[in-house]
Amino acid sequence: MENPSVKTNAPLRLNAVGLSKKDYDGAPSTLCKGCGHNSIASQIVQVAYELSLRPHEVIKLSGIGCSSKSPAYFLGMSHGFNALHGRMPSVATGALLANHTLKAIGVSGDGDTGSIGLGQFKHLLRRNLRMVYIIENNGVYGLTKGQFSATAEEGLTLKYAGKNPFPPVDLCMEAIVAGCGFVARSFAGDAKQVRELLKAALSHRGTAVLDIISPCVTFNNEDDSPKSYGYGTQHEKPLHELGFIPPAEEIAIEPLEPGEFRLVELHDGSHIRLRNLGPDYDPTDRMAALARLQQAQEEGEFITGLLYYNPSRPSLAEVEGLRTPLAQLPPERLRPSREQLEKVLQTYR
Amino acid sequence: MENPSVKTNAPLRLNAVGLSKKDYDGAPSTLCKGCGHNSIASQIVQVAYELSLRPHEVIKLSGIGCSSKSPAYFLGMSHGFNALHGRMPSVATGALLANHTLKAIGVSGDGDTGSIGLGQFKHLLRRNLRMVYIIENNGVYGLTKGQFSATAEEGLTLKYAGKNPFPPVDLCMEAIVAGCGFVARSFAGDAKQVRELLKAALSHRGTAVLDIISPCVTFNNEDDSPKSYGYGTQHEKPLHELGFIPPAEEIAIEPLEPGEFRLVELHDGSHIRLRNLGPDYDPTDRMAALARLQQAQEEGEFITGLLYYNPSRPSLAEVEGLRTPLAQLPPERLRPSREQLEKVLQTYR
Amino acid sequence: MSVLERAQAAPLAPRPSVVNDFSLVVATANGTGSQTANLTLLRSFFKLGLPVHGKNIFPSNIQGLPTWYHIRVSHEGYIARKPAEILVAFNPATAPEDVRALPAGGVCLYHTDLKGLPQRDDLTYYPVPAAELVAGIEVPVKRRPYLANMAYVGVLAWMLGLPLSVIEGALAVQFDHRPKLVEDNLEVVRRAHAWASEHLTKRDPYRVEPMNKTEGLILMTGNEAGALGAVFGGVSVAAWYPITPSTSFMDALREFLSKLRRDEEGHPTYAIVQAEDELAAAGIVMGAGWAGARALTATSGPGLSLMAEFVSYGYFAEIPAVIWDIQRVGPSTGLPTRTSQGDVAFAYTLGHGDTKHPILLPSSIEECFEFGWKAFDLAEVLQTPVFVLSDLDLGMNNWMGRPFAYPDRPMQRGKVLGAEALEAQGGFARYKDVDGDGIPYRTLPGTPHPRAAYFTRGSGHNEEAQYSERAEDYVRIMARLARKFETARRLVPPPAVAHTPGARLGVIAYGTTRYAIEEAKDRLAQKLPFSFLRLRALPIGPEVRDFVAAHEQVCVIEMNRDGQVHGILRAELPEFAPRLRSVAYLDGLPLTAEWVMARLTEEAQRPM
Amino acid sequence: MSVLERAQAAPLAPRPSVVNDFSLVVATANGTGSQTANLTLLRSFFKLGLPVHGKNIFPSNIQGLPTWYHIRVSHEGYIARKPAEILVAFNPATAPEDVRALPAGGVCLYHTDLKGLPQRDDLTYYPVPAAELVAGIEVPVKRRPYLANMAYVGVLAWMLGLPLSVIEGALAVQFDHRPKLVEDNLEVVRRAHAWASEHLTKRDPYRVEPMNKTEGLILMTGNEAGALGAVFGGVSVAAWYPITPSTSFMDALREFLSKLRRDEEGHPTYAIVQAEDELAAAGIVMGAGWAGARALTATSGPGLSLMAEFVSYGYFAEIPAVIWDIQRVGPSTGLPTRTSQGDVAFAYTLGHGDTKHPILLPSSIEECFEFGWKAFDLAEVLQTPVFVLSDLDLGMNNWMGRPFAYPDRPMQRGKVLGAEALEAQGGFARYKDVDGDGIPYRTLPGTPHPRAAYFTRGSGHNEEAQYSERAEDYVRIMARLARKFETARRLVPPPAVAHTPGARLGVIAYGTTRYAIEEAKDRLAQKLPFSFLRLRALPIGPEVRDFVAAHEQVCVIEMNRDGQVHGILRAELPEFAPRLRSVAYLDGLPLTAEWVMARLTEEAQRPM
Ligand SMILES: Cc1ncc(C[n+]2csc(CCOP(=O)(O)OP(=O)(O)O)c2C)c(N)n1
Ligand SMILES: Cc1ncc(C[n+]2csc(CCOP(=O)(O)OP(=O)(O)O)c2C)c(N)n1
Ligand code: SF4
Ligand code: SF4
Ligand SMILES: [Mg+2]
Ligand SMILES: [Mg+2]
Repeated sequence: MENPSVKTNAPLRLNAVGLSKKDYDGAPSTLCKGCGHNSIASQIVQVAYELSLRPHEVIKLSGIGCSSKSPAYFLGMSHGFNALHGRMPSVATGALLANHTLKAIGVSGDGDTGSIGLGQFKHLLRRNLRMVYIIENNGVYGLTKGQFSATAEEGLTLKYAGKNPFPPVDLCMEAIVAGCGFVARSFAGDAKQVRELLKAALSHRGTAVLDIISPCVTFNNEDDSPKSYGYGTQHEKPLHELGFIPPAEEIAIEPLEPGEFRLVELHDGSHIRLRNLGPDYDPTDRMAALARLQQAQEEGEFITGLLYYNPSRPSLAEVEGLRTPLAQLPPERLRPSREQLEKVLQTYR
Repeated sequence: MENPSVKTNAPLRLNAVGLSKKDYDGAPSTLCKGCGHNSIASQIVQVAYELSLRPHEVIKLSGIGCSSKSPAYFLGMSHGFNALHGRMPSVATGALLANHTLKAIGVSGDGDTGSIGLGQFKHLLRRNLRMVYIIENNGVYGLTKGQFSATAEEGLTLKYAGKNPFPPVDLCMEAIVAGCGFVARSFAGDAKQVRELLKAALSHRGTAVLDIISPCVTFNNEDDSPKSYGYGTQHEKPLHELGFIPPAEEIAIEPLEPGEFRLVELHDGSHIRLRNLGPDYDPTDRMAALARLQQAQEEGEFITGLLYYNPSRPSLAEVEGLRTPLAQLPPERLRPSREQLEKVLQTYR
Repeated sequence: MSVLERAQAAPLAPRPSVVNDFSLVVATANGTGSQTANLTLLRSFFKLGLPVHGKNIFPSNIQGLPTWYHIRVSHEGYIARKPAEILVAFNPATAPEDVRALPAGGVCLYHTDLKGLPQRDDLTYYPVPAAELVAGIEVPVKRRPYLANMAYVGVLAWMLGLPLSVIEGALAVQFDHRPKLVEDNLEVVRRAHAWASEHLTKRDPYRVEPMNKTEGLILMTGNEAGALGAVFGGVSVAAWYPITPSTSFMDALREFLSKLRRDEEGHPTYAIVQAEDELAAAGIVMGAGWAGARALTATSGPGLSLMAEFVSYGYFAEIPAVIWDIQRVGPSTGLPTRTSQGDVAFAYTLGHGDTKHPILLPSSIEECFEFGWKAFDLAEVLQTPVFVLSDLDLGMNNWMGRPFAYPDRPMQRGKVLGAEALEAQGGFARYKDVDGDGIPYRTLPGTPHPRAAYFTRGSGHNEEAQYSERAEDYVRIMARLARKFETARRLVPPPAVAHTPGARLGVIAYGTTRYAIEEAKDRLAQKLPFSFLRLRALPIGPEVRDFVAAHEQVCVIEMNRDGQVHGILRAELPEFAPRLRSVAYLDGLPLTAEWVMARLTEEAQRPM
Repeated sequence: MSVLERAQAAPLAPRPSVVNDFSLVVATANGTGSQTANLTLLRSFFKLGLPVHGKNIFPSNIQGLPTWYHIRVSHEGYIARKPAEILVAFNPATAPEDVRALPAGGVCLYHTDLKGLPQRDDLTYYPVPAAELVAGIEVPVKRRPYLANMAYVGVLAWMLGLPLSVIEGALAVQFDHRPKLVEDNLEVVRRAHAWASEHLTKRDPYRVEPMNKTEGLILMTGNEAGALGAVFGGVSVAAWYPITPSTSFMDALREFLSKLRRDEEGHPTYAIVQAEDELAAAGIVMGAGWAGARALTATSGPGLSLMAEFVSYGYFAEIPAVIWDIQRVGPSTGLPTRTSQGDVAFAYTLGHGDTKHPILLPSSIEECFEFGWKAFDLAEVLQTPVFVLSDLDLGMNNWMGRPFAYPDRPMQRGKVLGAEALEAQGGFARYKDVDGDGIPYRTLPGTPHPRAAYFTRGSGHNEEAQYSERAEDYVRIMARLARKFETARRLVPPPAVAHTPGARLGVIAYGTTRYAIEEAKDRLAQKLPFSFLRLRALPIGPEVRDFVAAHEQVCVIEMNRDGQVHGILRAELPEFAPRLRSVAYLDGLPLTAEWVMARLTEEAQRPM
């Protein structure tokens, strides 16, 4: 069982739309054992079940990467679109223009969003397309085997990639500056917070960005100790594939209390510093959110929780004035009449 | 004469490298009369002359757009590279890796940088390539005739483009968040400030971004009055080209004093609100710069001056540890020896 | 007025009048407002019943560079480009060259402010004192140069015998019947006409007479026609990034949609998005097509390059999409305001890996309209990206045409399974060839059935749309896609064939080269008779093979450097490859009948 | 151990031994560390002097999906893929299918934990109790499964008679002579060998004997060889975006450069940038090439699509650039870890408008190295983007090869004018054909001369590099570019031709299909003799025409669906189009000699 945090649910209890939790499962994951992305997929399943989402009203979208494979691993009864690397935002835009009544859950990676896809990401936010946009952020390119992504910490040293000389792109800051009205950060292992944020995100009016730290058990690994996977491969000539990936468990932590600080140990023995936003944090102040992010960056920790919230901007579908989903218009509403053609042509004589 | 602000210079006085101001001219501009971009080109010529730049040590780069045509209109004795739409940053990166001792002046537009080129722009700043990056910002796509660019004000109504429903991308905010260490805003008509900022930018260690408001006399035109160009075209069927563009002068204003606020009238009678950053503004505080920009946005005005300055980050060439320009390495330093090949092959036996 | 006097002194042999048959060019700088005057002229000839066509040869900037507006009037109905016989010289920068380019016997109307115009004995010169003629009109000073263009309209009207009432009618259309604007402009025309009648003596042979050859016809640009066709094809999502010469396609689309596609309460039943670039535009179209809306984008060469990755996706994941490429001159930024057929081969197999795409090749506004709606049927029936390759000449210029035929069949939405069908058949396999035509079934997101969902991906998949790296699965999917392309071969519009009995020479072409070829065909009817097959789509069907088989030599005429369709035909018709000759040329200007005649004559003389 | 017992009971006719001639596949899941064991095996055979080659058929994920490592040992030197005769079944997910795929007489070594293995009477089964064999070794528990792979190495050593000393040598190379790692691994091998000797009885015919066929040879991947070639070609700027299977090219490049290209003080004389995407990678290469550095990028299909716009720019603005495309299976994301030759046609004319690019087609590590440096000479001499199209099979697998020949000529930097030359000739025209070969002169930024500068653009320009929309200027530039491509035709590496006297059949191919074809050629020498022309580059030269002319039928064999090069050859050799047959197939796996033989035999029987 991959999802320790959801073990407690009796699998066959039915929700309000008559579905069991199993009905929200996807195909078996082909990600590494212990990958943070799997934890997130589990929480999506759990939340969809708890919220009694109708699977056919949901679409799942992604780019390319380990993270972007995830949509295959949840909500098997929802349509899915595994797009091109970095281009999920545009595909989502098209899909939701065609049918703006669908609930869209997008899953991307830090490479997918922060490198090749940064432009589309920013413009998606500018248009405020109504969707949940999850970034499974591990600071590396998992699928292409361990290069730094644009969110990697400056100065971080990884075995494959060497030392990262560039400052990280903070995708929460980017989202806030781009005008996003729902920006949150969490940690894949904090199942409870991930679920709470997912639920809130699903009811947001526009794009809701969840930047979820999701450790890559395989590559985000700076430890040279024998207990890291590196032991077997570091001294070998480059191989096609990572020689050996020791089995690992997904990291699960006790939920952080509001305001709590915690040092969480990752698979390789390194630590990540998490701080839950305090109860007195005001997520409606854009500048304060940016300042808080900068402070956290300076202090080398990640703040988790809802960083910025502002539901005032209309979504793209609202701006476009859409009513009946365009994909459901009957032929007679799609093709104007013979008379209308005549009338138009009249003005060209 | 297109450049009213430089009329006072005796054309044949020679500078420290023995060149007259004319030696820094480019080809005659093919932009519209009165276009703000022409004013900026003039100031580049002036500054290059005043700083006694050696033209062969300068390269000019651009993307595609009216703005991006500018490099043809200044510094005719410098190599120029008019790249693809939105892709000047990558070309500049390559050119300056090949020869990091060149001084690079890049000219882009708001569409070129803020729409198609946003990703490259952000990643350029992340790498901190040493160059001056000028955005000739008019809020529209000039060359393709008047569509809104991503920097257009929300709610702005233009004759061609209708009403803009999306919030503007503030390229200065974007630059600051991306880690840029030199971010300034100015107004094309404020020749003195443009020159001062250009000079400072040329000596910055990394990327220096100048976001210069540069009114498009032809399309940034929301006035329906007969004195606007719209008179002749608004009621016509769409044509290939803009029917008629009345001759106009480039806007030139008296330089704003530190802290001064000014309402400047544009060609069509609309106004732009400029505020020069006060003498007590501290450009080294990143968050304060963001807050100041947000405040200006809320107040519907543009603040001009050096918004953010932080020379601490090394440039890309420094990070890469470059010494002799790579393009100037002699063959014997490019091709390792026969013995070195032998030695490498030895390890593959 | 020294020019005038000298020109008057030139000895010109008296010539018979030339009625309704001339080509005229107005040379100005852009941004001077001459387009209004030019379109007024075009429309006047049209209203007079003369077959006419206008081409704008304009620069890639906004103000101040040379622009030439070509008008061809031909009682025989020929509308291909023809070098000008009558010149309106209003641009000092090009006037010398423009005058030199006139043929003997030509006419030059010139702005009296022009200095140093070349003097030729074999031309007729008429001055146009434009500035003086607008001097008294009540408009702001700044707008005078704009109105001044109407002065040449007036002088031309005098010269050609074009009735002022016709011009008035044209101006009314041009200015959407706004009295003040019509009046201001007409006033200048009148003054110019009066001035010319008084001061000038007609010494040239050209004149117009009413005909009835445009009755019932319309005058429209190809981009407008294509956009209108798309509207009648039910387009619901459009995404694009501005690029010349596709921009006016989207402008027209927006305009038509806003009029024709609103619900009872006035809400739009469509969405148009100006994307941040062409990659995003392509992605939006893919997403929308996948979700069941008819979606299109319009672009030109550079945008096409940027869409390559998504098109490869659309091919493999089988997503309907319509992509208009209004071709301009490449490579790269090239000549953005000049016409070409330079993207055909690139579009045909756009994207990495083995890909093939149907391409529609309109040659007229009628076909722009027709392909405008048919492209959606094809895309949805075939579940694949479909290209429409127009060009700048067709897209941005005004062409005569018959009023468009209303679509003659209901929309074909292809194999889409709804909840009932799924219930009945107990599910479906997204990528399975159930019917043997290579076309699988799909469902739309939102379909209320537990077995409706499937997973779309650009990576390897089996017939059940599951991820697969198995060689057999890949081969099966790819073989089916190849089969689907054979189905496309049968579904795309067949070529238009004009067989000339006994002709040994055949010509194959597509798009707007047809006009020069059709004119050449008539003119060569005796000397070098040839048959003409006009491709209206790729892939080719059996008609093309038959045509090639029936002729000893077949010249493929196209407006690109490398003979792109010629290359495709050679590869697809290997048994006839030796007889397929490439007659390709691209300089950014539409072909002339003269060029076609010369080149065909040359080819016919070359040994087989 | 029920499997074992039952297998032992099977009646297997005694067979003569098969020495140094077998194919072996190790089936595991990825992420289990089997690659070390597999490479150790490969290297052991190599060190024993046997012609050998290994192919990894791996999945597009990181952990847990099926991986097959194929090793072919052939005393005759054949290294094409051949279906496995010996299977090491270590992956429960695929074991049933893997076993079923074995030919009669095959051998199956299986992990003793496997359940439900199919029982076949015609196979020999040997168990490998991997878990037990590592039980006592002193390593962390988590690493046991990793070491366990060495168990099958030990059992195979026993079975084949592979000396342990040879394995020790291979392990030393594999682990860069780290004693502890070598020892840990060797210990498992030893134990497994001892266990097998004690418990198993050899009943299969396969064994190895030392030879001297690999003496002096090296073993390297194509990506390493290409990267090394680039280093000896003087590469100074490299930019890329990670994508399988090109990533290991850049990894190797970084490694080689950091060793071979530092100045006296240890500073790098090169720069490598991981770009944000392939558009940026292409832009960086263009900028660097323009500024005078030898620059390259490496990518695969999706990246190639994204580079289309820049490549069109590079063609038109004439900028040297080297682009390696390590081909994987498209369209779209396709099968990212499978091999193909599916991008050739796309690359050949990549970009909108009329474009053509030289393409080098390496087939071996020697050619990867050679083209690695030659590509730069070509790119700078021709001032244009040059492609090297390798593939996943060549790029990521280890191949035997002769030690690379040091470049046999000084670097050719092309027509670059320095300050002195400019002074002497008083300037230059950037885009003028001075020498008649279509190649103009250029200057580099930073050249200290007032007339050095010129303006580079993708828009229309004249010979002086000034902006121009004039038809004549455009035609002149484009005609010169076409001429330049004819020069390229003469400069690219000529094909390798093996004429078989009297053969009526000719085969044309390129890249890694050569191995299956060469094997097929030998085997068909009597039944269906054929000549073989291996293209090493596009465009083709006169040798190809001569070859086609000399054979009645010519089959173009390639690993794609649509016969891409076949299409190019038909279009370029129209007079011979009818005799050019396409023999194309792509399923992601390298071709086998059997397939080639079957297909050629089939084609030879089809009427012309
Ligand atoms: C156009 C293109 N370029 C490159 C790739 C190769 N590629 C696949 S996934 C990936 C990076 C994924 O990183 P990230 O988004 O962080 O996802 P992760 O695997 O870390 O979850 C890359 C570069 C691709 N598929 N397409
Ligand atoms: C790939 C591509 N798409 C579209 C275009 C068309 N295009 C040329 S300039 C331009 C916009 C320019 O706007 P901006 O950068 O703001 O410059 P301005 O003209 O306003 O100075 C566009 C869309 C192009 N050249 N290339
Ligand atoms: S490589 Fe990293 S990101 Fe990819 S599946 Fe494995 S643990 Fe997850
Ligand atoms: S259109 Fe606008 S931006 Fe372009 S040149 Fe004219 S004034 Fe300048
Ligand atoms: Mg990642
Ligand atoms: Mg602009």
